Amino acid sequence: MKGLLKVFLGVLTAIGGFVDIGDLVANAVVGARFGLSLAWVLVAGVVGICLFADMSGRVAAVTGRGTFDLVRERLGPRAGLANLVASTFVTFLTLAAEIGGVALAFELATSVSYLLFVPLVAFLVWFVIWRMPFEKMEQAFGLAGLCLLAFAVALWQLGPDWGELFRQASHPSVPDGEGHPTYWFYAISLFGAAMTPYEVFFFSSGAVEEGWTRKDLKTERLNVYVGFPLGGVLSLAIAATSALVLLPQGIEVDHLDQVALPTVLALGKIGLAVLIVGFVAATFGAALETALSTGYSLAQYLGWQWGKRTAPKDAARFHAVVLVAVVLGAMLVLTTLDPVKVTEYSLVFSAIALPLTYFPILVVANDPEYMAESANGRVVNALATGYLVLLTVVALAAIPLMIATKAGQ
Amino acid sequence: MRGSDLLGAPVVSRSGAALGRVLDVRLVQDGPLLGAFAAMRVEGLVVGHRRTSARLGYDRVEAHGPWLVATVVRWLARDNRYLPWEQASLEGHRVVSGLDELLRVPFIT
Amino acid sequence: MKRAVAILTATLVTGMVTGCVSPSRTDRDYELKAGNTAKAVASSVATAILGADAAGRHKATGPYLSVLLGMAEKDALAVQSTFDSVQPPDATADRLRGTVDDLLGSATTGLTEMRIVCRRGELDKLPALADRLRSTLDGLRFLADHFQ
Amino acid sequence: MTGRVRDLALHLLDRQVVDTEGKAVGNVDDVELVVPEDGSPPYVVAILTGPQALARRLGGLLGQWLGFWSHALSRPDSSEPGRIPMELVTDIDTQITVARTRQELGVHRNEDRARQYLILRIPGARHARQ
Repeated sequence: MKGLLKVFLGVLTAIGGFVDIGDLVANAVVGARFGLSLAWVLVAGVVGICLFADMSGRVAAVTGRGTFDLVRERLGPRAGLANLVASTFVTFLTLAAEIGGVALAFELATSVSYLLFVPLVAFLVWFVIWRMPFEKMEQAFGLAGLCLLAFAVALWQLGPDWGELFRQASHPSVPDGEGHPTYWFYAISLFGAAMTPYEVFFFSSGAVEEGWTRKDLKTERLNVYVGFPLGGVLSLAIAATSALVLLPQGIEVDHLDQVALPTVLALGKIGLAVLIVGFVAATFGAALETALSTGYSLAQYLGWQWGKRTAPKDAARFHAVVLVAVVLGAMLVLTTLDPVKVTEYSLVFSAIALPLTYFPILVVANDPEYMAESANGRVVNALATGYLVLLTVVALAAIPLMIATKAGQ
Repeated sequence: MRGSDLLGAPVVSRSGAALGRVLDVRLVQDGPLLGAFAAMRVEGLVVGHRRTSARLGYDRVEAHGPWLVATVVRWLARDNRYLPWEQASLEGHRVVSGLDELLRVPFIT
Repeated sequence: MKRAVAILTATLVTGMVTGCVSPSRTDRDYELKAGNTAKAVASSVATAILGADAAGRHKATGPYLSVLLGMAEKDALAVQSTFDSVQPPDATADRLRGTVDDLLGSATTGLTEMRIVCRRGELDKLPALADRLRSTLDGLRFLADHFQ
Repeated sequence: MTGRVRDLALHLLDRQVVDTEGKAVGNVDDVELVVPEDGSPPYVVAILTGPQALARRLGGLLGQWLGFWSHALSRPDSSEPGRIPMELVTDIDTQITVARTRQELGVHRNEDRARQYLILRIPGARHARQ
């Protein structure tokens, strides 16, 4: 049991990366429009994030260094700064969206306008970061996030033709009525979302917060290989339920309430209640992850003391940045900007940050001066090199595709 | 003098031909004693045209990295050369090389 | 009564599709807009009908349905007002506009009724209201399929 | 007798500096070299840290911009970057350890400000939650 409790850093990281507010809706959109024909992207994303999260976690355990530390060290101050600006912007936009997302989940439970919840949510996010111990935080939100498994239960209850689902997933094709650019735009969005940089910032810094050392490499691996595949399974379950229920009805998903609809039809009020708990936990977890990541990456780039483990007075600038980010994020949502749309556009900045984040991780994970015998093996290196090329292609293709398809419309 | 005064400085030969820029400064820890350690003194300059090629650490013998990355970085660094400090002199913001033909960059062992 | 309107509409539309072949550039644009409009509103109506289905089987809570129906109504109204602001290029387009407007009107009215009933807590009435929207949904889907 | 060989940009610059308590002091944003009068090679005498040092390395408009702001914000204090003499360095590895605490080094005025004006005014700032 104690060993099991140790996997929640990975679980929380993955939930924040795979089923945050943007992804909850995006997975349902994709399911309702493309069925399971984009499932392969999720699989590719899970493998990719596992590879690089494992590397960043390993480096953190062996050297005690967070990922952004390495980014600056290997790319130099200029390219490091370009990455810092791009990735902080993505992370901040996502944070704003998540604050809105938690509020939207509260709205589903109470039907009170989400805007009224925004200040409360922002305060709670900050308060948890200020006061709640790191381990407690990841256990509470990781565990509650597991409520999203209701999607998987609903899928099973809906009694699909599993063979047909598998056939769709394993023989991807662009459905009638959808253009190739749109299909590829969504493919890139899902892939980018699966590999979004704040996951490795959070995971590696979390490893440092938990005080992992070389002795914890097993725990680190367990976290990666339990957490991220779980995130992938949840995403698939969301896509599959909406493919089964919403696709035949020609429903275009725009809101969180529609994401829940198949599960409500399958599991009723209890399913809905569990799902809303899951929504709150996942979006709140993602808000914590992004708020902390903003602080982590900035502090690591500039060499400040960071972390929840030290008293706030000893990491004053780090805590100041987190506080400011949460306040600004809440203000951005209060302008009534649609939280879900916000995450769609953050893709552009993500595209710049992806290669600039994963390349230094790969280099350092191979550096014998840092890693000694824990350096990457040949298979990991071969795969990771392939992903690096892929990420670069994705980064180059993202912006033209986004313009050509008007962000997938 | 700061490290940043050397890094990026243009390197020219005595006849004024451009040889590249200072990409890195090789230091050896055998200078005067500062506290418990010998000071790191300048041993030479890595000179070349591509800034990133030096700081990724592929000019160390034991660094292997993923094959593709190592190959590309080493290819980018193929023209990097080495100027021993005793052959270099600072003139304003430029480094003037006493050698017309620079040396191969020695691997750090 | 509403079903009759929808069937009539569908017949009219079929007539237009097969009969009047005047795909001038602007006309085609207008048809596409009409098709997309119908598709978007059909999505909202279908969402509301599924929600009502859940309500009828006591599977969904009042607040949830209230959000669901409120959003569906809001989306449909937004699409309707966008469509109404488009200038129909000629008389054929005028006829198409009339047909689409009728459907949009009955869709938004139906969605509004559902939202009102839901917020009063009379969830049992939702399935009946949803049934009345089915013919509108058929009409919208028909349009969406023909002008895509 | 030959000492350990290192490359400045690869092994020293941009690395994390930590104090005796393991707390972050700053990054190695630049180094100060002394050029001996007798013509022997220059050697590193101090680590420079802080935005003023970083601004010079960034160069260009960005560097000027950062330099301007860090200068404006550091008034009336000295606008020189934080300086850590090499005598205090006890270890150079993937991070650089110095034999003083952050307070003793006094190289992080902005941290002090953030603490004094914001963080200490919020209840609970003094205690770590493990």
